[in-house]
Amino acid sequence: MDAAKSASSNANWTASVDPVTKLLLILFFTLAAFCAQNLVEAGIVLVFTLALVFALPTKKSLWAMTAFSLFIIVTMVVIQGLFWPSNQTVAFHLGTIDFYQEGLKHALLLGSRILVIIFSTSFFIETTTLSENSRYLEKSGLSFKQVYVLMSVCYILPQMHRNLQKIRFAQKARGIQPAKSLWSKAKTLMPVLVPLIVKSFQEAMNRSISLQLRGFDSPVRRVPKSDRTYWQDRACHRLLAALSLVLVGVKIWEIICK
Amino acid sequence: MGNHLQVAFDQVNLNYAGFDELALKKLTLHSEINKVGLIGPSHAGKSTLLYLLAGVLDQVIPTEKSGTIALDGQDLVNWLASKQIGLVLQDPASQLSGMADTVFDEIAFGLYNQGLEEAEIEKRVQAVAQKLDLEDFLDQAPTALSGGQIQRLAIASIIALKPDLLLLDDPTSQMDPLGRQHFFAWLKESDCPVIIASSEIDDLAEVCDQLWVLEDGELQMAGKPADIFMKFANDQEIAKPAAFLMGEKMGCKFDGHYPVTADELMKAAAYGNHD
Amino acid sequence: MEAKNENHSMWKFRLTAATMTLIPAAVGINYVAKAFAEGLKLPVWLGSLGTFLASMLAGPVAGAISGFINNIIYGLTLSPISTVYCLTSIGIGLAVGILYEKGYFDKASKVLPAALVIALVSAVISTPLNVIFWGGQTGIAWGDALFAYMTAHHVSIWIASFADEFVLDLLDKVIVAYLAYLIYKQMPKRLVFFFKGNR
Amino acid sequence: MEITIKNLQYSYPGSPFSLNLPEYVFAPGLTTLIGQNGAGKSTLLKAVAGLIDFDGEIDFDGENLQDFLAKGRLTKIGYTFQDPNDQLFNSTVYKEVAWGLEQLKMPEDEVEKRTISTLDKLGLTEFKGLNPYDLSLSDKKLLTLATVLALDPAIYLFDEPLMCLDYPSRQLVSQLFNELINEGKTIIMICHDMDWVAEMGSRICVMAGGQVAYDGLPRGFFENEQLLKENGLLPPRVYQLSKMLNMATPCLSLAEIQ
Repeated sequence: MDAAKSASSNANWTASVDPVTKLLLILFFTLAAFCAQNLVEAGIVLVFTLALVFALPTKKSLWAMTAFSLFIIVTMVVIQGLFWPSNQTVAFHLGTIDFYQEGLKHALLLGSRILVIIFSTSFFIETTTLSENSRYLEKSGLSFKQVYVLMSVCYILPQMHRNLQKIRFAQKARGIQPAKSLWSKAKTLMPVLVPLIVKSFQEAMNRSISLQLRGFDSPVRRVPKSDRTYWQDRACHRLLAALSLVLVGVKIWEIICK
Repeated sequence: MGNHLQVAFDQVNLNYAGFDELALKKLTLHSEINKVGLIGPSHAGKSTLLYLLAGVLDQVIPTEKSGTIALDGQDLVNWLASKQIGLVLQDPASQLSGMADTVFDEIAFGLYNQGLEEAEIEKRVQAVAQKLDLEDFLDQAPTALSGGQIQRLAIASIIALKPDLLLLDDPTSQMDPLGRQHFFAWLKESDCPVIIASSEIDDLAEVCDQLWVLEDGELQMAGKPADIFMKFANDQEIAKPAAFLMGEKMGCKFDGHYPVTADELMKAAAYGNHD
Repeated sequence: MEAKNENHSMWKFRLTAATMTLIPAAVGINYVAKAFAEGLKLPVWLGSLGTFLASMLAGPVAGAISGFINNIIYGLTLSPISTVYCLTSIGIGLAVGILYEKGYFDKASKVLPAALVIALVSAVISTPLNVIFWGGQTGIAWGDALFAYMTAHHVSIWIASFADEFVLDLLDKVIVAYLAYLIYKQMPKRLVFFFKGNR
Repeated sequence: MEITIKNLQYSYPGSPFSLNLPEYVFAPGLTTLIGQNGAGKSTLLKAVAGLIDFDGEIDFDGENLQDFLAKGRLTKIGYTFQDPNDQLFNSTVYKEVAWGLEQLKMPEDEVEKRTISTLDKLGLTEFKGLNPYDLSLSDKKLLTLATVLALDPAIYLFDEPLMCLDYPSRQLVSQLFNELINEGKTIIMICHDMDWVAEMGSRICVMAGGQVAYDGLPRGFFENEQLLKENGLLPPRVYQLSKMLNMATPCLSLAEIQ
């Protein structure tokens, strides 16, 4: 969900896939990655998600997320490669340290699962907007209250970050300045968090009052029409849900007969 | 909404849950509501009175209440059930719905809840935006507006509902002088019954036909601005409009009292009796 | 407050207009407190401060929902992997709510044992997730160093991963618990009654 | 204390607005910054308080800003913000005022004496033991003023000190300001209440687009209709009324009327 304004750039097919299908895609690919037992199967699932990523109009959030998890995958490869309990056959030596085949394979399998999750999630992040999601969720049956509880945090976050900046200025003017030492940093926690949290809850109370007076839960509420049309959204939901169930069955079967 | 709303408070006592001192004490008042100004020092109970009439107290904010309140002869709760109330809070930023992408959505939010048709919503939003000169902000995100503009947006989104009673809690505190002048000019023309709490005493004197003076939760007096200011002429707690203070200093009256509005001052200075 | 014994009242939860705006505010506090702690480079996340306060104000279910939504939205906007830890956040929300009802947040001396229990709950739920996803690591450098050291000495992955997670959780939850305790004490009375009054 | 500004430059990243003040001197006494939203008033105040790092120089009686604040800011500059909720974080009204004094490692009895006298001066003594957040907005505003007055700094910076004050508190603040001016303090404040500016009658600095549009006494500005319209401001109420009465020289405030 990038910024609130609708991303008009995604004129290609990704725009005609509805948000719920994209969420189910994440579920489906994650389950598929977990059913993969060896690197070949995992590779196939990874290729599918890579195809999704290549269809993305913009890739800005993708690199940040991938970079962070690549760092973790590398440490995993090192630790699993060296210390995984069921290591037997040595793959190669690095000076006096020897890496084992089973550990490396296990680490790569885990790593591929993480990348699958990241790619499929970024497909959702890059091609949906906040308003499209909230309107679609309400249109497909959720009550305004439920959509509000899920989505409104994204709308109020900018205001909360602004409050944080204003409070930090105000406290800096009162001489609260985080120096290098840990203790001086810890001392700035309360002077900033107390005003910030009290203000956040105060705003939440006012919002609750004003929403009630504007009839947010009135039975005659009409959902604002959204100008987006989606390709067979109901059918996609049923298909993906069914496939996900099948995969869950496969995974349970694997665990039982292992 | 042409005829004026009648309100009847009888021995209303009220305190917030967890606080033992009374926020409203033995409030008794039978009056007509056309354009009422609420004045008095802070902590006087002005906001409490507005929240009470808006139906927020008890149902939303836990309070203990006694005494009766009637609007147009109906008990407050029944009246509210069949009517649309409009309340603008003191802090504009937290008045926004928290789920609107554009200023247009924010104003239209209440209208969608009333189940109106798309065309009717479009018409009303444009009309209200024009009244509070927000037309060229309609497709901007609400969070991009300044404090004064958000206050106008909050007012616009309440007026769009065509309320049967409009309650305003210090609605112009963050507006610049021109914005405030524009708002009070609109308020003077509006035909909806209004109760407005504000510290802009000059504008209240121009717009309101009645003032209620509250202090420490007690109604000191309710009446026409001229009578109020004459009674509290040397009470340091109550602000007086500039026209009144000038009339007093220049010693010219207008039919028995110091002038309250600009044109009363003009008439008083022109041929009024200089005492 | 209702009598302590009919504890079904603690679990009674309705999505009212008050909890509807409280939960997003709590999730927002999780976000902003986490950003603030990262800005100060403190060795703690503070990412569950909002969940703590939601549980204290509106009960365990509200806290659990705040925690759940926090990770889902965080996962669908910033870091997809943290979606999974919504299970941990649900556990934290429930634990804080129950401990608060039992009076563990009434006195400063009781906050420490409460924080230990919450850290334990968080570590117990996170460990299987860490093993499934990260092969037992947590992604935090000095925690993982401990994990590597222990696995090198043939300690079982589960124990090593639990130790890795618990060491991090302990510090974070103790600090967050005391912050929540102090901040809750300073909340304006009218605010507390507004959110509590509806329960 | 005289504050001299030499080619002060500052602009927010990513916004067209930029503050530039080639030369300006704040003399002891009251100077009021007037102007529309976004004219640069708050930015200038933050620069003088050393809260933002700007280009150019600001000297305090010859000493540059860094050295001036080097030995601690609390006894040098007192700053209050528009929203009192951004500054309050202690558990009681008494502690809120005493907190600043304690940072100065002042002896206990001195802290108590000063705190009590400041609370008395602002009529807040009866709220001594209360939680600051349970006060009314007007009293919270007076409390932020108290936290600054107790420290008795050389320079006072106020951002909209009158906003949300009720009438009695406004009278109290006017009286306090006059006392501070008589003590020879240097006060810079932001205000959009033209009646109060006319009453105080001291120097005003009208800002527009990050530059000084007018600098001098209020009469020169309020009589210049062109400048007023450009800055979207209105003259004080008394001035409007006395012009309506087509007085020879229209009065600015009540004091001038015979």
